[in-house]
Amino acid sequence: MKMFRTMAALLILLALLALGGTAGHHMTTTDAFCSSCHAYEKVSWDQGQHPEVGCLDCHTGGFMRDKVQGARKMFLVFTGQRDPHHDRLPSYPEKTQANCKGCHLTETAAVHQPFFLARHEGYMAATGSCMACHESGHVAAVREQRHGRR
Amino acid sequence: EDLDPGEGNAAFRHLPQYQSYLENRDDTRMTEFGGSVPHRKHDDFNPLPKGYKHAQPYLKNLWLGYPFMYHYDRARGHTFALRDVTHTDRVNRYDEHAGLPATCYNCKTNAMPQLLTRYGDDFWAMNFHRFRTVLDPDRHTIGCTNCHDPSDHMRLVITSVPLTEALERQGRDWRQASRDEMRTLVCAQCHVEYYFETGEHGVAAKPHLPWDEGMNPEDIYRFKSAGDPDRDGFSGQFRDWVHAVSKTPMLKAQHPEYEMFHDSVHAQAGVSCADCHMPRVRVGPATITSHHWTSPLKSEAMIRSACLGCHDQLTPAQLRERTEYNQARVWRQLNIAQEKSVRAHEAVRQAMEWPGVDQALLAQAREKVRKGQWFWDYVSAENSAGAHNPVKALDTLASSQQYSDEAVQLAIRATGHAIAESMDRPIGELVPPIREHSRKLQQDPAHLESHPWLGYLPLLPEAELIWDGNQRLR
Amino acid sequence: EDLDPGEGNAAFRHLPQYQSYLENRDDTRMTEFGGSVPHRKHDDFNPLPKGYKHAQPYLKNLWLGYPFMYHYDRARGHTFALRDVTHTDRVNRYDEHAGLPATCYNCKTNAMPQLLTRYGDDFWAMNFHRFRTVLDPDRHTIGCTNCHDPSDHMRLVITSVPLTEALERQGRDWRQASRDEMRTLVCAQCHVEYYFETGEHGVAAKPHLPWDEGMNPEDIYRFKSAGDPDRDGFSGQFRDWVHAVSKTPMLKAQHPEYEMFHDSVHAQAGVSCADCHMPRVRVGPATITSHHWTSPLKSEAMIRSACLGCHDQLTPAQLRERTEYNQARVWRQLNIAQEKSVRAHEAVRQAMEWPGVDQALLAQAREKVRKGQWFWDYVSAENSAGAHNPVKALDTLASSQQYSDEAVQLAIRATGHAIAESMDRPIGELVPPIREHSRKLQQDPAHLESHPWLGYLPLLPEAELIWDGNQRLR
Ligand code: HEC
Ligand code: HEC
Ligand code: HEC
Ligand code: HEC
Ligand code: HEC
Ligand code: HEC
Ligand code: HEC
Ligand code: HEC
Ligand code: HEC
Ligand code: HEC
Ligand code: HEC
Ligand code: HEC
Ligand code: HEC
Ligand code: HEC
Ligand SMILES: [Ca+2]
Ligand SMILES: [Ca+2]
Repeated sequence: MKMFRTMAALLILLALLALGGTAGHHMTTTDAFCSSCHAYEKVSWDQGQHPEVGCLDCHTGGFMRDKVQGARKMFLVFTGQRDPHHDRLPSYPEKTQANCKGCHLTETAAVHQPFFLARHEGYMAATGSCMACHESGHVAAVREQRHGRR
Repeated sequence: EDLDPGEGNAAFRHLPQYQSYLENRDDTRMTEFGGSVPHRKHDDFNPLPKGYKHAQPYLKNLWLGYPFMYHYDRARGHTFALRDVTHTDRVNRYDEHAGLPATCYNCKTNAMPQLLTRYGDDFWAMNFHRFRTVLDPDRHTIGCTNCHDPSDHMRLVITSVPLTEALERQGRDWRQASRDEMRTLVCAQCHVEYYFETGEHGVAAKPHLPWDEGMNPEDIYRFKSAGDPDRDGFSGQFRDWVHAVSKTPMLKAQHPEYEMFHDSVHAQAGVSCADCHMPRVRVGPATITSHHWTSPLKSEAMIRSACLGCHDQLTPAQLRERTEYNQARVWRQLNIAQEKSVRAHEAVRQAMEWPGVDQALLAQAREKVRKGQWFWDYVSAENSAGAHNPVKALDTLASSQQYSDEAVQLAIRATGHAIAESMDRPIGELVPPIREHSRKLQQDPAHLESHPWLGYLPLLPEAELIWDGNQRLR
Repeated sequence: EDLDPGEGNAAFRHLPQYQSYLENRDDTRMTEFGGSVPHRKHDDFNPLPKGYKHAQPYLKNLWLGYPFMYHYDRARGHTFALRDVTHTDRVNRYDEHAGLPATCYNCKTNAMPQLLTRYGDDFWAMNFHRFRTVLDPDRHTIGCTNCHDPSDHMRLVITSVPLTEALERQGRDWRQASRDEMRTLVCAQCHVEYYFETGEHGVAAKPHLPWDEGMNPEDIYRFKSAGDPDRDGFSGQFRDWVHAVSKTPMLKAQHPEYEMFHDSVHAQAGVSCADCHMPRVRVGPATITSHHWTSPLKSEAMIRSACLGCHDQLTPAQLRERTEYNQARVWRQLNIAQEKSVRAHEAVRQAMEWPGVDQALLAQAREKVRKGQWFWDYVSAENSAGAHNPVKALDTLASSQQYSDEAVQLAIRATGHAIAESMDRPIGELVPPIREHSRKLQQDPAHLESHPWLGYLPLLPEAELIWDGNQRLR
């Protein structure tokens, strides 16, 4: 019964997406939409440092990629190949990181926080990844509960 | 020396991990059975910082004839490693020749790659003193490059030659290891049992990890009973030294944390050293891996960050209580095993002095002395007081007690039971603990007369300290 | 007897819990160290169902002079309890007087309330045989009303008088206990150590739980060394029997599951007996509490339902492996402790026969024999082979070994070391295991000559079996 309801919901979403209407577009870019699959990420985001920043602000690879990926993911879930609540999901930190930089390592920051930028140049030279030191998007301890405790 | 070991840790001083690394400089806090105050591990008669309530009073007796009898302190933070190795009395600072080889630096400095590049396999057996002035106690103590490759975004790497080779012999390559495995393997570079290869069969004084038959006490004991010259770098029975009193060919265990841990319930569950000893901690807006390696029981906050991620069914107080419950039992059996081991040496001593002693039985007795003390040392030298694997620790100590008792029985039998009566006294009366001993004291004939067992040591020629840390005094 | 024990378990046959209760009738499956096949616990020389690879060969030696020497089997399901107590050779079925009192029914039947209402405190010391025909092996074996109040929606209740009183002495009242506590206390009605009060100071043959100084082996030992006549129902040193060979006043431990468990990591985390032994299981559309009390390790499915609710970081295979890892070590030390205890009796025996033995030292030796065997039995009689608290089990066994060794030493000293040599032999040679013994065999003079220790037993008058279960044979 529960299964059936999810499937129905997904079919409707798929239809909306296929139509490509603005309503569908709008609906599929809300945090609530993402959270319908990514509950652990929602909670770990709630407790993170970006309550004001939405999922897609970090997780976007551009409109086309987002839509293609989105459709693919729905297909995977719909056909039971993936369970976003339990499976280990792929992660593309480099892509996300580009968005971090987009917001933080900006011209404005260069002007207002030169030390911040200088230090971070050093940090990045050493580690190459924001996520080495920041769990900014998600609190790792919460997010990892999806995969079992470790 | 024409060697530049480079900027070392200072190169990383701007990273937040370096700030947390500096917390290793706090050597003032103890826990019930662990902690960081470098007191003398046999000293149960002085208060901190010299002694501690949980000490093992017979250590100097058990190691008689081996440098460990001079000096053995509780470990403290990684930032002290180079300081401590250059101050220890185990290394002979009264002579131009150190007695112990340069190989000791293997687990104390981040400059091993440079040293080995420069000297190759000759390095291991070189004079320890030669490098005192080369290595800076802050910049070249254990640090970032022991575990990280700075040219590859600080990826975890293994820089230890002995570990790399031990893994290779098992057909394993750390480059293929998972991130989780690496979070333990970086520690297994140092927190492992080792011995030195002999020049005859291997590379003189090169550290070697004795894992080819397994990591448990009985496995390593078997391994050290019959060395394969090609594979193991020694032949036949390995001996670290011969005990001054009982003339037994002895083995010394050193910090087998990894070996104790490897078949624990935590290891089975995939928990890594770093999970407990390097929890994620907040530093302002950043959340980093703590680089303060110490007891996770030092404070409620530490238990919280180190344990509660997994142990949400227990409170910090319960976790501390349970760990101490295990440690208290291990500690009790550890000290009983220690006393039985002393008794075993004494029985052999008495038997040796018995005219007409049965040499074959005496040899069997020595074999059991060696075995009993090895099993004891596997737990004693391990630094968690059993916390890493209490069930194995207790089983190992029971075996130790049994082997030492058998040694006594064999020694008595070797005298046709003549010494049964003289052995039948409390250990404190039979052999009191040796409370003070050092290289300096061994230059004093009066000191060697102060305890019957000390009489078995040779008098050392009078001499003054030549080296103190990286200072040449004369 | 003019007593109607009622319909008993049959009254509940329509409940789904009753169906799961019937699974207790399966007595065919073993696990590595546990299980339900009622083999002889000393028998390591026959295959199942008579013996088992993990047996303790010296049990009959250690209990010489006490009914346990005749017969001691592995426990099986609750549905067999009444059958087994009426068939055991511990109760004398060759005589009109049973030797053991009616009190034994306390933990075998659901009819205790009726029996006590009818006979009051006289019941405990009555002749066991009187109730053989009163109680039906199916309807009145351990069942629903032992733990439930059917007049109050099957609420959990304590019906055991000894437990109620033991709790009262601690100022506790089970009526105030939480649901979680009750899920353990219902088991503590039976899976506990007990002794019988003496008629002199208490109520003759009434079971009493020795918890007033704590539940650990050293606490109960202290308790039984100095009874307070008013509180404890005995005075001075308690003795279950005097060992036939060493004449030592002995103690018998019985199934101290609750005591072993009470300070385990699971107890600390608030886990109850029922969590592991009565998991929730699906029965068609319903999910009920399983009433099949048995080893949770019998199948992967059982481990899944019993353990995985909490242990989601481990697989069923890992949980089994880890439990067996602990049990294997406990079992090894258990059997070593057993042998040392036998040796201690033998040393006292030899010393006793030595002319001019020092009686004061001999008494000290007996004290250690008693203590060593008590510590051994605390682990031996506990039915989880250490699984309930491996760390305490191992520490207790190490103590047992030490006390028994001290007993030997004292006995040797009591002879001025004269028996040092004759004691210096392997245990198998010194004292072989007694493999066969029973009330019937004890009627045979040839049997009593078949083992040196059996010679210390009196010959029993020839007699035929009078009772078999609830059948009178003659
Ligand atoms: C229909 C369920 C569903 C919805 C709704 C959904 N996802 Fe996913 N998501 C998945 C699945 C399934 C995967 C794993 C895909 C794979 O295995 O290739 C995934 C993977 C991801 C990943 C990791 C892989 C990558 O592409 O970086 C991110 C990030 C992600 N989703 C973000 C989002 C965001 C942002 C939204 C809302 C715009 C969203 N998801 C909506 C099911 C969903
Ligand atoms: C859409 C813009 C945006 C993106 C993308 C973004 N951030 Fe932020 N970040 C912000 C804003 C705005 C804040 C201020 C906090 C707030 O109100 O949410 C912030 C705050 C932070 C802080 C400071 C938190 C504190 O406690 O002071 C850190 C660190 C940070 N971001 C790191 C990152 C990292 C790492 C990424 C990429 C994984 C990232 N940000 C991606 C906008 C962004
Ligand atoms: C090696 C560790 C490290 C790395 C890698 C790192 N940071 Fe930071 N970050 C810090 C630390 C420490 C601070 C706080 C002190 C400071 O500014 O140095 C910080 C502060 C910040 C802040 C907050 C600044 C403020 O004004 O409060 C932002 C935003 C931020 N980092 C974003 C990033 C982004 C984006 C990246 C990747 C490009 C990144 N960080 C990589 C360690 C790091
Ligand atoms: C401030 C940036 C930021 C925001 C906002 C954010 N994420 Fe993420 N997310 C990340 C980063 C960075 C990672 C990759 C972490 C890594 O691999 O170390 C990630 C990883 C993921 C993944 C991959 C999961 C995995 O196991 O690696 C999913 C799915 C995801 N996020 C979904 C979401 C959803 C849904 C939201 C909104 C509810 C959200 N994210 C909000 C930065 C963000
Ligand atoms: C499950 C958690 C856990 C894991 C995993 C773990 N340890 Fe420990 N470690 C402890 C505890 C608890 C102590 C005892 C601390 C005390 O007594 O104060 C300890 C003690 C130590 C000590 C002695 C510290 C002191 O205070 O003197 C060292 C060294 C150590 N561990 C190294 C290691 C190494 C190396 C590994 C991996 C091979 C490891 N540990 C794995 C929890 C852990
Ligand atoms: C395989 C690695 C390794 C080698 C080789 C090694 N050590 Fe250590 N050493 C350690 C570890 C790990 C500790 C900390 C744990 C402990 O104290 O048991 C330590 C602690 C010490 C300490 C401080 C505590 C104490 O024992 O007083 C000194 C001093 C020391 N070592 C000297 C030496 C000397 C001298 C040698 C050469 C004979 C040597 N080490 C060889 C790994 C090693
Ligand atoms: C004994 C081994 C060891 C030493 C020495 C060491 N690290 Fe680490 N480091 C680790 C481990 C383990 C991690 C966690 C890696 C992971 O989880 O993938 C780590 C993580 C890091 C990270 C990644 C970000 C983070 O916090 O997780 C940085 C950056 C880092 N270390 C810098 C340093 C610096 C700087 C030093 C010297 C001051 C240093 N490390 C010394 C073992 C070590
Ligand atoms: C290069 C060798 C080396 C490596 C790698 C190493 N250690 Fe150590 N460790 C030592 C030495 C040496 C000491 C003792 C230093 C002293 O007392 O002078 C020590 C001491 C310790 C202590 C005791 C600190 C205290 O406060 O008492 C702990 C805990 C510890 N190490 C844990 C770890 C863990 C966990 C890792 C891996 C993440 C690790 N070590 C990696 C050599 C090493
Ligand atoms: C990454 C996970 C993890 C971390 C971190 C961890 N543990 Fe555990 N621990 C386990 C697992 C898994 C078990 C086995 C029982 C279970 O499945 O819960 C266990 C068992 C135990 C036990 C019972 C077994 C025994 O050896 O007596 C104790 C005590 C314990 N842990 C203490 C600690 C302490 C103290 C720390 C922190 C210093 C710690 N643990 C950190 C996962 C962890
Ligand atoms: C954490 C789980 C757990 C708890 C709680 C627990 N037990 Fe057990 N019990 C076990 C395991 C595991 C065994 C070993 C079974 C085996 O060896 O096959 C066992 C064995 C037994 C046995 C012997 C069964 C046999 O196969 O012979 C009895 C009787 C028993 N337990 C009773 C109790 C009682 C009474 C309590 C509460 C005081 C209790 N148990 C609490 C897990 C538990
Ligand atoms: C306080 C409760 C209690 C009392 C009183 C008690 N038993 Fe038991 N009995 C048990 C428990 C629990 C078991 C199952 C665990 C075991 O076998 O150790 C058991 C098992 C048995 C068994 C089956 C296994 C075996 O030992 O062969 C027999 C027979 C038995 N008891 C006889 C007796 C006799 C006879 C008496 C009186 C002397 C008696 N019991 C008194 C609780 C008790
Ligand atoms: C040895 C003790 C014991 C015996 C005997 C016993 N039960 Fe239970 N029973 C329990 C425990 C414990 C629970 C769980 C109660 C709770 O969690 O509150 C329980 C629960 C129940 C429940 C509540 C529903 C459920 O499944 O949780 C019923 C109904 C029940 N038992 C019926 C019976 C019947 C019928 C018998 C006889 C065939 C019986 N019980 C024998 C201990 C026992
Ligand atoms: C009224 C007394 C009594 C109560 C209450 C009782 N038991 Fe028992 N239990 C016994 C007796 C007696 C036996 C042995 C029966 C036999 O072998 O004849 C036994 C046997 C067992 C066995 C071994 C079964 C096997 O398959 O080998 C387990 C496990 C067990 N009980 C667990 C429990 C648990 C858990 C509870 C509480 C929920 C409990 N018992 C309550 C008396 C009791
Ligand atoms: C209601 C919860 C619960 C249940 C059910 C449970 N456990 Fe545990 N177990 C724990 C807790 C809590 C610990 C302590 C470590 C921790 O916090 O995870 C633990 C620790 C352990 C340990 C490590 C300590 C030791 O004694 O060696 C083992 C092994 C273990 N459990 C086995 C089992 C088995 C087997 C079962 C099922 C028969 C079981 N457990 C059922 C909660 C539970
Ligand atoms: Ca060694
Ligand atoms: Ca008893």
